[in-house]
Amino acid sequence: MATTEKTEVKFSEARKQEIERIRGRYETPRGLIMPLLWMIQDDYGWISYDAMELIAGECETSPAWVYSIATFYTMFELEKPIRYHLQVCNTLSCGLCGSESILAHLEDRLGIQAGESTEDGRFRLTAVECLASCGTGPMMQMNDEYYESLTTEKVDAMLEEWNCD
Amino acid sequence: MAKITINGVEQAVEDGLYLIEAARRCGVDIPHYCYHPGLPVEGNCRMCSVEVEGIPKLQTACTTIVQDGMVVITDSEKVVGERSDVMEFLLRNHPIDCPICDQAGECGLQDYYMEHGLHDSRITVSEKVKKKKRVDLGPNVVLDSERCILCTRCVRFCKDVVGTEELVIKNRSNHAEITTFPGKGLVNPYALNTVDICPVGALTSRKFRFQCRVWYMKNATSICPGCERGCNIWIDHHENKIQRLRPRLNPDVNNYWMCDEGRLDFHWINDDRVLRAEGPDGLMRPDEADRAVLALLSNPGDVLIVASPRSTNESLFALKRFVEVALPGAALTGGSFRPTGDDDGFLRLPDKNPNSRGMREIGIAGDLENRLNGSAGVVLVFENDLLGDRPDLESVLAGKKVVAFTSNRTATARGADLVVPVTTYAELNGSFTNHAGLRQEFRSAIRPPGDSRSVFDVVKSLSGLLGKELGWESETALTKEMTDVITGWGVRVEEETELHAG
Amino acid sequence: MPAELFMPFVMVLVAALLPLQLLPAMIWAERKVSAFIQDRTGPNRADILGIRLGGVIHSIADVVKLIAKEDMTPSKVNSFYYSLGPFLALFISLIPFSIIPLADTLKIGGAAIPLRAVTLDVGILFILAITSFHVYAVVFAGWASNNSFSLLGGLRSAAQMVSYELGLGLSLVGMIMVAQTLDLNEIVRQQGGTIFGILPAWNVFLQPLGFLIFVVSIFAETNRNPFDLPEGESEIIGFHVEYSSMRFAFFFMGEYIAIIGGSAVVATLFLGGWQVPFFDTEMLRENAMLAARIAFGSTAALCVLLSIILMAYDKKLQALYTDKRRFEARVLLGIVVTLGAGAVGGLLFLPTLSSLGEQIVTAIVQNTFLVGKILLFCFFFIWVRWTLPRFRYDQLMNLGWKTLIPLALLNIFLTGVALVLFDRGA
Amino acid sequence: MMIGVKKIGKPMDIKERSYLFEIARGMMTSIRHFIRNVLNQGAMPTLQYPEEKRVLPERFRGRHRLMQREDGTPRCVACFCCQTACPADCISIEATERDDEGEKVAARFDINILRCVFCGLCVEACPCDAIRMDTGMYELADTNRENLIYDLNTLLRH
Repeated sequence: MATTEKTEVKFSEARKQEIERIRGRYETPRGLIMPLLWMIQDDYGWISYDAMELIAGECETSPAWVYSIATFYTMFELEKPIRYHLQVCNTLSCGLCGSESILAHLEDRLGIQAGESTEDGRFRLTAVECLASCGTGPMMQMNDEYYESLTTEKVDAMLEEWNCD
Repeated sequence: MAKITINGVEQAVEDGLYLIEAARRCGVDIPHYCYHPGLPVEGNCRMCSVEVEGIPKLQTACTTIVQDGMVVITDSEKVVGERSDVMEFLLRNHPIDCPICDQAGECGLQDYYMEHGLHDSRITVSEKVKKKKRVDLGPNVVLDSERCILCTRCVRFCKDVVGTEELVIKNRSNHAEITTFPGKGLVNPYALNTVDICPVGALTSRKFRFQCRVWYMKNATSICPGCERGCNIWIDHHENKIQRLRPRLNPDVNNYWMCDEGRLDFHWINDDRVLRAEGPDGLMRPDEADRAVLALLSNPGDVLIVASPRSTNESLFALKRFVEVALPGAALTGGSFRPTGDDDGFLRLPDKNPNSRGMREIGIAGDLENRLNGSAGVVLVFENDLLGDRPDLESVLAGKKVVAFTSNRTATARGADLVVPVTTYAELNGSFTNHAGLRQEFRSAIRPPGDSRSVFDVVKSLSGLLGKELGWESETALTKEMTDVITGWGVRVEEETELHAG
Repeated sequence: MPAELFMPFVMVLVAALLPLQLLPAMIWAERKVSAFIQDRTGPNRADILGIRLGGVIHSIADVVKLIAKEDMTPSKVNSFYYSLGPFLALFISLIPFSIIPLADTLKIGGAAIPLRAVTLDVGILFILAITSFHVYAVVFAGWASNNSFSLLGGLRSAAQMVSYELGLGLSLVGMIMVAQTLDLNEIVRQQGGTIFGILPAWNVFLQPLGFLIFVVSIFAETNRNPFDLPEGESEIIGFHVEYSSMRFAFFFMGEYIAIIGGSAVVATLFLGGWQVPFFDTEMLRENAMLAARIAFGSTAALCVLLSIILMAYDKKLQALYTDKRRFEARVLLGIVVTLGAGAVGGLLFLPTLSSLGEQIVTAIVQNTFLVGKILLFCFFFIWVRWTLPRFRYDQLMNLGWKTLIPLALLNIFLTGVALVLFDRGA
Repeated sequence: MMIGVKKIGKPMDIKERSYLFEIARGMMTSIRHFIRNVLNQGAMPTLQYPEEKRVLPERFRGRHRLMQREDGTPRCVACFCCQTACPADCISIEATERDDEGEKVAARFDINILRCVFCGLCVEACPCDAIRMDTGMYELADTNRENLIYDLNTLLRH
């Protein structure tokens, strides 16, 4: 999933102060993993392996644990950001409403499998767990926006729109 | 003590026990995957769900601590149904590739499916989530992700027993997998224990996988000779070849674990053995070898006998008696030049000989180096690879007649004038005394290859030729006298515990 | 006449060769008849250049095998007696043929030339005496093998032979009382003519009980089923268990020659010997030309029949096999056609016979009938073997001592009564 | 004789006890067979074996063969089930790793046909339908013992 491209990752001075400030909130240093992951994602847009090792050092744990947590939550970007990142929910409510066919339709239109990017580097498609919009399934998230009550027609319209700009 | 009622039978158990352990001690087996008595509890497999009176939902026995007056039912319809359903979940993505799986025969899924599952699958194999069949986790461990049921025993072992935290679960739900951090491996020196505790065939030993089906193997209780810890082990063997070593529960010594180094150190027993006695004139029969040795013993004052802390207590005791009775005047010394290791604070200890303490307590002096530099013209080396451990001794031994009693073609054996094959610990009933002074007995696993004899048999034959009696008819008599003579060496009763039950 | 000088030598040769020639045929017949009785085809694989002759080649293969096999001698045996056993077994079996009359006496000029090797007045006694020797072969072989099992086998056989010799001898007494002679040719000659004009005057009809006892006894004497306890080929170990190669073959041959000999004795004593039924010697001599024509004619007819069968066989083979069987069928066809042509030629160009020629033709016809009777009785031997199971030893002894001997005595008594009543004894 | 004779069955009447009639009956039976077979040799059940061969029943168990997948690799996954099931201990397998997928495959698969009892338990035991005994081959004689230990390639070729 993650690219091998090297980016130097470090916490800025402001971030370091913030870390010290919140450190006391947690029982163990390990508790800091989640806030630190968010910080990295906010600062760099994604979380590289180097970043994970940096966080592991800060939290006195092994990088593997950071990796485990980072892969668990689909909200953490483990690859470089891309123009259109389509995240289709396939947890229970959406699944019952037909998310499978939405995902299949998208795979068909974009010519890629879930978890892959298009060759032009504009679209990435991922199947993700619940995004907490169960009342309006099937739904997906494009970057930070929700698109709800999807049908294949709606999806086609959206793709037309995004392809145009 | 807490009084609990399991399946209508009231029993008293210790306070603070987990229910699953309490039930086990009461003779009730509760099926489980993620629970392991040597690991912290997690309660994720749900296989151990039981009914506890007063609580509407089923409780996992591995996370529930016993309380006085608890009433537990482990075989009600509800519990049995739950187990069956849990089995179906666990097998949701399992590839059912038992024919190619090394775990087949000692697999938790197979056993519990027959006991508690027996449902028809609602999932076809093609519908199952495909994962990687072969992931090299480290130098010794191979992972089959498909077979994994995510019980996290291996994760907890690395985190809580070894503390290296190499293994984690990545992703979630259907796509969750055991993994290491990208680019890093499972490299801790105890990694192969994860293979033992894996209840399914997901983790396999690179050295053992595909070598032998488990139902062919017979096993024997033994003691690891890798260091002075004296870990209790099982020797699993088939067709007189050792196939693998596994740790055997002993809470006082090694608990459920052993190190990889000790576990993989058995190929020398299978391969490159000395099968026939060998002298300057070629191969000899055992009786010819004994006469050849005897010819060198004409002047006892000129003889140095080198014992080894790798020999069993019985061998050392017999050797000592042999020198006292049949060869008075000869010098007996012991010791080893084996390179020492580190004490890593868990199991591995610096002294890589299993019986250094036993040798000391039997009363064999450890002044090996001085004695070797002495004037003795004939050196009888018992199970000791002097030259292999210290190549610079070659000049010291150069002018001497060296007789090597050895199991393998060691450097010492190659440099010796006379080589006599003897057994290894795996072919012998005997005992080692570990660093803490605990004398631990073990049983022979395989038949001695070729003309190999135990040291006891060798010295008995030699003393017979010398016209002297050692005073024991059998090894049993030897053991009895030895344990009578040496304080604190009373016979220890072995408690045989099968690892899988843990 | 020089004939008187050289004929005995010729007859000795004939008497020795007759059984030896019949032997392979007997062995082949044994195999083939047993096969057909048991719904099998029997031996048919061994061949020379593709010629199988329905298994006859197996007999040749057997000879080669027996000669080529290693001749094992157990250690610590008395090699003289060990070798004597098989020799006696074969030799003694051959002797009776020397006194069997092969045809009626020839009269050349004034001299009578008997057609048998040895002319002996006490023929029957001689046969009984010689067959008694057989027990020595068995005992020597059993004892000299230095094997407890073969010794026991030998003793068992000795007891059996001794027991049945009594029945054998006694059963002939009635016949001798009727014939009033011990000379075999005389006995045969007496069996010419008819009883009441219907039956040939053979002793089997005059002495049915004696015949029965004699046949049973001869089975036991020759160690044939159902009295083959001495060998007990697969079940009880017999006296020749230690023998191999040609030594074993001697026992084997001896046994079969004993069977042929037994058949010859039965044929001579009870089935009219060389007598052609309803045609006595004089009548045959007068009609020698006719007899010769009938012989040639029947041979030709037989050849025609065989040719037809062979051609049909060849046609069938064409559809089934690609091997050498068709070649064999054609070779046989050629031989049969040649023979048939010869027979036809003989029929057409038969010269007028002299007195000597008439006698020779008569002798040939009589001899053919004798051999035919012997062969039929040999077939009877085989037939019995593949029908009846073996006796248990106690049954064997009971039958010999408690049944056959009293019956033989009864037969003597009845014969005596009959002789007195019909006033022939006086 | 020390051994007594136990008489079983119904007592025989005089005709049976005299033996002769019973013997005659037996003789008639055997001569009937003889005559029938002489006159009609073709009707005998004997087959002239190397030239004529019996038609094998569909489920006849002949020599083993190993099945192939569509890509030509052996179906066998070296699970040792056949070796375990074999009562004659005639199968010996060595397993190794497949190059591509991490599955198991037989590195060596020997059947010692000299030991085989043709019971078919190996076929029953195989979970992959990799071993079958449907070749109908039963002429397995050889002059050399080594030739009668069939290896993986021989078994795959049929």
